[in-house]
Amino acid sequence: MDVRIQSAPIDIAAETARFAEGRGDAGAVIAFTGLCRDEGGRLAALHIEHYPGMAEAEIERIAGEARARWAILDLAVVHRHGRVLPGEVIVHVMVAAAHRTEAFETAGYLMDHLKTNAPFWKKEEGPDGGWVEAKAADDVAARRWRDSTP
Amino acid sequence: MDVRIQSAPIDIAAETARFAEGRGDAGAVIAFTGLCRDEGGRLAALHIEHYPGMAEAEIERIAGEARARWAILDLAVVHRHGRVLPGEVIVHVMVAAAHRTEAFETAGYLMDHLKTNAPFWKKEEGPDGGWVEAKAADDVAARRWRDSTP
Amino acid sequence: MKLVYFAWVRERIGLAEEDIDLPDSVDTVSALIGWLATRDEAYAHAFERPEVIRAALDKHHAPHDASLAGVTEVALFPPMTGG
Amino acid sequence: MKLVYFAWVRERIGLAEEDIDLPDSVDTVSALIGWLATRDEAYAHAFERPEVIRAALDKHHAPHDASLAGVTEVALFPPMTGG
Repeated sequence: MDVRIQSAPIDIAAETARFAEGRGDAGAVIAFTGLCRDEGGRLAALHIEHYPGMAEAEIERIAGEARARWAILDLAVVHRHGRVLPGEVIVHVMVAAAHRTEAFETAGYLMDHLKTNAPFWKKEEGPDGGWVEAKAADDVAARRWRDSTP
Repeated sequence: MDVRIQSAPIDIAAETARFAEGRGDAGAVIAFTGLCRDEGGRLAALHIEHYPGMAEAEIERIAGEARARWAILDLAVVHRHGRVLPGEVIVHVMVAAAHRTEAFETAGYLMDHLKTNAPFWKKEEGPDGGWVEAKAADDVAARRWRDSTP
Repeated sequence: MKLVYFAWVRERIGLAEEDIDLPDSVDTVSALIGWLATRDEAYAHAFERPEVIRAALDKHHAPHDASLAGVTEVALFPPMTGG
Repeated sequence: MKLVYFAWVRERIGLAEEDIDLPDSVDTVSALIGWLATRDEAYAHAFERPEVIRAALDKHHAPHDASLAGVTEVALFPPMTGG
């Protein structure tokens, strides 16, 4: 299990190759990539603030919950902080499992809880810039895992 | 939209980089990779037979259904045929969307229908080799999309 | 009519494809499977459980009651295991 | 007590962190937010809608009724927008 928070750009090809390589036990690997959209040219960049120490710990806590819930083989989360340009990667989540259902569920669970519980805050740089507002839909997405059984 | 069936090994790092690169409109990219498991050393290789012409057409039909159902930006499916070694990629599905929910749903839909409807058949090479049996769970997974609304 | 076979249907019959003139009475997928099963022991083995056989007509999935009228190529195969 | 602020809470207060001696009566997250809001206009602005403020005690999420007893570091911030 690998959890990293970094200011350097995330190279998803390299991350994916390193994660999936030589893994004879995995039948399914999911890679989810969250990217900085250009918002039709309106956005110059995102500034991602985080709470050092807590961000890593909280992602590891979420990952631990997922590992307790689904039979997965491995997972990795890489999250960017600092200034991120349109087209660049904000977050990259990878999950390896014997079968696809567990991989899909775990990746969804990780993303839904990262959105609501990992201490990161996005601010837009540009003419209409400002702090990005949290979405009610993200709270709903995270809550639905409480009502379902794996 | 890119659908390919090939006997050459699938390089997921290269596929992922090519698919995600310079895409300022996408906020979410899912890559699902189905791999040949070594089955604890029992499996020497898989032989994947396919129905040329129909395999491509059927995957394109499934992809078209997914595009009609969810607002996604792009997708790609690469499927291997011929002899595949443990640890190698059998199928690689990528979906780009503005938001993660559509990307997750589309990738799940594609995989569930590829399993049940794309004309490929796996045979195991090894001491206990033989044709892989279709799983009832895959039919159930594909059917559940009929009862749900996007 | 061109017939194509895959996986263990192909192996049991011993052929990947063949051209056959069908009697007029063989006008559906179901009738075709039943008729082929009577040809010899190899075909009988391939189609001993007709209910598990899947069919494609001109490369489109089709149910067992689908008509063969106007069809050029019929594929018969076991449940698929790709992905 | 070490207090740390993030995003627009940090910007409105004009500080990323500070050390404060709290009165004994300020013994929960909720009481802390209410007390800070009375300090000056900047704090009042940061905490004008207490219900949207999230808290972490020693880097663990905590509800507004959580006790501050034994806590070294309190973080106050708006809803998170990572991922």
